[in-house]
Amino acid sequence: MSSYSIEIRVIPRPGLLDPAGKAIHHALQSLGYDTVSDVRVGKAIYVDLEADSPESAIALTENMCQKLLANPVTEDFNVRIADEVEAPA
Amino acid sequence: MSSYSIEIRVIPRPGLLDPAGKAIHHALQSLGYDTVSDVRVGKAIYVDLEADSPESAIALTENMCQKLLANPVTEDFNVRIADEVEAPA
Amino acid sequence: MTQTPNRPGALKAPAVAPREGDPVITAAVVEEHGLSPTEYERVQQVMGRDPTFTELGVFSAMWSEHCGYKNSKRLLRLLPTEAPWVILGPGENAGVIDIGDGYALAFKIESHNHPSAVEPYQGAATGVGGILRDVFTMGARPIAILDSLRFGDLDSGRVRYLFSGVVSGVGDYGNCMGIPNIGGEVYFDEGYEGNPIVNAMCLGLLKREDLIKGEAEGVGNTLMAVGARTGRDGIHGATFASEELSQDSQASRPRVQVGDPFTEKLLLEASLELITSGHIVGIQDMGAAGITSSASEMAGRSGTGVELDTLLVPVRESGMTPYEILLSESQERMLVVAHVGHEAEVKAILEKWELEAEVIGRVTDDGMFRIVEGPNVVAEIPALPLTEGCPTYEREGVESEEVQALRAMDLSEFAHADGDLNETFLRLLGSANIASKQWIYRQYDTTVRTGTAVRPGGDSGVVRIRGTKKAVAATTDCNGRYVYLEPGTGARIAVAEAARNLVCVGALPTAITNNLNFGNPLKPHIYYQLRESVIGMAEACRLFETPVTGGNVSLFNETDGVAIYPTPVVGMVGIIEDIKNITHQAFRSAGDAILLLGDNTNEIGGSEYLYVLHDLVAGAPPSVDLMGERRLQHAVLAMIEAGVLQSAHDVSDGGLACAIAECAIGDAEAPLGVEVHLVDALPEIPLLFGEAQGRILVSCNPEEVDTVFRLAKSHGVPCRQIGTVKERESGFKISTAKASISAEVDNVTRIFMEAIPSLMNLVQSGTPEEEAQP
Amino acid sequence: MKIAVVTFPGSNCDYDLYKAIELAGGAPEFRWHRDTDVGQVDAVMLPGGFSFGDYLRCGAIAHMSPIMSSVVAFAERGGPVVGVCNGFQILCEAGLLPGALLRNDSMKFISQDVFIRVETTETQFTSSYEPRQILRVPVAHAEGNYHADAETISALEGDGRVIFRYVDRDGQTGTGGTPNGSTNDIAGIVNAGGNVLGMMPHPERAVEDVLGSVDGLALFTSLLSQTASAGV
Ligand SMILES: Nc1ncnc2c1ncn2[C@@H]1O[C@H](COP(=O)(O)OP(=O)(O)O)[C@@H](O)[C@H]1O
Ligand SMILES: [Mg+2]
Repeated sequence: MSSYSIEIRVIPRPGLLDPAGKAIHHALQSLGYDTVSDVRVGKAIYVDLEADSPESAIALTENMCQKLLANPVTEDFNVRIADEVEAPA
Repeated sequence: MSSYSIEIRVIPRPGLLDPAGKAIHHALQSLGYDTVSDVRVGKAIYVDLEADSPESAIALTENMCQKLLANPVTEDFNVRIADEVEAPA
Repeated sequence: MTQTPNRPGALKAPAVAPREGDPVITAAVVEEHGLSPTEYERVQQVMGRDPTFTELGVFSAMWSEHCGYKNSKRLLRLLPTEAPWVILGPGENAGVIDIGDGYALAFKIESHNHPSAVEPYQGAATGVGGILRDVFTMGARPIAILDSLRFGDLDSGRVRYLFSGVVSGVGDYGNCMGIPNIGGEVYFDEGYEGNPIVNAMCLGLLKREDLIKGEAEGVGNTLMAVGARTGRDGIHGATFASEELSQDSQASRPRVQVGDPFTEKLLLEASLELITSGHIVGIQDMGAAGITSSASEMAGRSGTGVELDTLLVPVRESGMTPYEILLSESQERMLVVAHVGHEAEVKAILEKWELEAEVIGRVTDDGMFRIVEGPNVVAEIPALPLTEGCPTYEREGVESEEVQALRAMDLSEFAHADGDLNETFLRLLGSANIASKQWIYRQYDTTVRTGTAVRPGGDSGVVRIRGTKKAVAATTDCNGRYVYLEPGTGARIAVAEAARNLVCVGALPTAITNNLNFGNPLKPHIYYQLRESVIGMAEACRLFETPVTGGNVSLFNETDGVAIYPTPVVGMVGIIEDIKNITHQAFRSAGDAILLLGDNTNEIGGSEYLYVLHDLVAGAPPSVDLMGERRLQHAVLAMIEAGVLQSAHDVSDGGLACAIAECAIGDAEAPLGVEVHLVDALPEIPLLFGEAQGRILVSCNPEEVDTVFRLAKSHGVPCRQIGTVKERESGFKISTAKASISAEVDNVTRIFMEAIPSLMNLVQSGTPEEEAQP
Repeated sequence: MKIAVVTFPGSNCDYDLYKAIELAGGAPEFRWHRDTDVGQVDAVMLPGGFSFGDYLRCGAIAHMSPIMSSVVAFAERGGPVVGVCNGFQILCEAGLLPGALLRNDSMKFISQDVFIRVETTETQFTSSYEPRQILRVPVAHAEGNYHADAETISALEGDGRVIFRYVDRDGQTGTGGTPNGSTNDIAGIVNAGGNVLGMMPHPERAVEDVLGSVDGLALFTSLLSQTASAGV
């Protein structure tokens, strides 16, 4: 077993209304960032865990997403090994 | 000018208590994921914008983070060009 | 304007060329749209030709159960709807009653059962959003929310997932809008395992002169789309809301609607400003069936016609067809009819609130619901037959034999305690249906707007009316088990309990809204439940002089053929003339006398006791004497006005013992002891835990006991002192001839307060995966 | 004594504040977040609610609103500024107060009465209270969990800038009286100048008997008696 830091991105399903994205987009525009054409807001979740291979670490995490971390009705998710920079200490 | 899809990860500062991360960690354990040692929850924000180079797109987005998207007291941020997979349609 | 060009059938639709790209209409397509062959023939009659695909979509939405009330309209005619104080009865966005001092109260209840079963958080949130819009489109500012919920038993992870998702959805939306939640109810019973019930009720306050209707008056006036943009959300939600859930409804479900309470808050402020600005003649929520229902109903109501251009509707997604735009159920949108020439002023008001308003059409005089896409007409339907012409049915109703057998069951063997009575009592008190609901309403802002005088936790919620001495009270009630066992009686009890809950806070019952949650009415035993419930509700409302000013019907609440308990939720409002009369349920001080108004009986049918202790839903529900209830209501109000009561509490689920405990515990901050002795010659179980109707538990200062007796007598209400309020230390004691309960007050309090929290902490509250497999 | 009440899109306690100020004898005036000047007033109040939906971070978008530069200037001139609930969050985002308000430790929205102890009456916001008076006041928030780094906390404590602390009904800390996990049971703080107050509980919701408590009223009367004499 060795330890892995996994990064999960949970993103609102395309086409679903994203109120947070909408509000932030609006705010950015009123701050003068007028080249912004769209904003979507999701979650970035970092999970540190023990597993015996990167593959099994990823598989286990995808399983967590289906079970708990993502809402299958409204969200898509994406799992990968986090590199040093991203993994918060 | 060409258009870029930028991914921003906003992450709670190391050492800062992270109620969401704690709650999810607890939930994962009660679901039997006992190899999980830590969970941190942040935001993944996707911004589509026009800029005349990747560098300026990144620079502009970092500027948004300092101004609005991240709270320096509690959060770190990390900006990069989103690859196809991640950019939500 | 004249109705004549608009009589059903008087108009025929001119030819409309099919839009290229649209599917051809086959029997299968018609069926997918939820229309029966005969209904489709009716469409062809109305049109005088075959409909286009777009027109078919419009009909399917308007003639769905949800919009067309196919299976309930005829029954609803039985309900009393009139009284001198009723300003607007059923048919409008919300009912409106006169409450004096120049004020009126708009209120309505709405269901979001199916969306909540699919996505509990968004389903519940958008349910609250919808009922709020119904109220503020009347020109009323929402002042209170109530929520009436039903779930399966909490030992299922999926149920916990649904329950916690629904509660945060209800909470987050109302909290963000800044509308206090003042009450509601929740029941947990296997009978709701497959189909949770989520009904939300809203009360709004308006100055009489600000009342506005959802009408498209004034030929030439301008139709404007206001608020959020239109996306592909929940297309065919209205039809969907009228279908049974089944395994594959996961696949076939429309895209979930996501709520945006922030946008709705802006829309609320903008709408109220619009309504008082004089620039508009009508406004209506784009709720179920979106633009289609709002536009055609506004035209239908005022006997005019409308023409609108789908290319002018602000959209969130590209490439949307007229069909999609017409049927989208994107939230936080309004249809406004502006005085022609005032469009700029309307836009200005919306812009101030950082919202959009776009001209999308106009009011016409030809009685047609006409949709154009730029230069091309894509739909042209006579408006009145579209809104009023939906075929309605009287179904066959037969009571199921299974239920008859359950009701006839002999329960005498359960009349005596088996095992330790203290344990039995504490188990009952700790059942999720009896225990404190604080876990829920702690997540709801109950004090915003600084008007809440009685918060959730009492018999009814109370909101004072600023600038007057008045307050309004509201409650929701329905015990689905009673209705299941005997629909007529169950419905009468729902109305009677609501009225008791109101008088207990000092309010005079004034009017009701109702939400009829039932299974598939095409099944005779379900239609029987529906019919008998409406008849029972009508009888009680007539007798109590609480007319029905509106409501909502949610049918087909079934999963794979299994129906929910029939659940006709009653949302009743009452008026308190002087806030000094506001009364609370908790005992106030040691030494006060505890009196019982009404009689104990030997009934335990349909009780929580049978469900919790014997896992049984059987027997006849308690009998209810409506005349007696009426006398009881007047007696309690007289006592409150005489200022002699320290507390009042309705005796309902869990019976007398649990009601006494609720009064002793109060909000659990400073619980008190009690010593009660019951002399009735009844077996201890019905006496302590039976749910006999027509009972209210009051407490008063010993000097006032005589007055309470006198007022009870003069109103012909049985009354006796059953005990005394004691110090916390002296314990919780109830004795009967045969047996007695004796417990530590702190123990009773802990069990009552911690039951639901500990159930919810059992395992983390369910998971999406469990949710994904109904 | 004019007091400006700033309404942001999504504010929903602005009217409640307005009414409480009136009741206490002050002269409230609404300001819209797009106004660029708070105007000639003796104090400024930022109300509770969900400015911009609280969709990014509570108060994050609001602190960039046009009116805020004028509010900051007013505070720097020593003018009294009060932020309640969302207003507190906005003041932290704007840097007028240290620290941040994180998600409640329960992860749930919490609506209930709490007891808070007046830690000092030596401020223009608490002068009409009794020392260590226990107040019953409602809270209603999902992000009220006060957090700041260790130095900031000890500075706040050292300078006596913790004005309100969550306690139980007997005035004790550490007995579960804190609803949200706040560091040191902090419910309200002032800035170094003592003229900017942020608090999570809602004093404006406890100003009339019919609402269940009148313990919030003295905060308004304190402020009014100050602004009467002082005035900026
Ligand atoms: N879903 C809910 N939302 C808000 N308040 C609720 C809810 N469910 C129950 N309550 C409150 O909890 C208290 C007890 O509920 P219930 O036992 O149904 O009352 P009763 O039996 O007197 O009608 C009531 O004050 C009710 O308003
Ligand atoms: Mg009850």
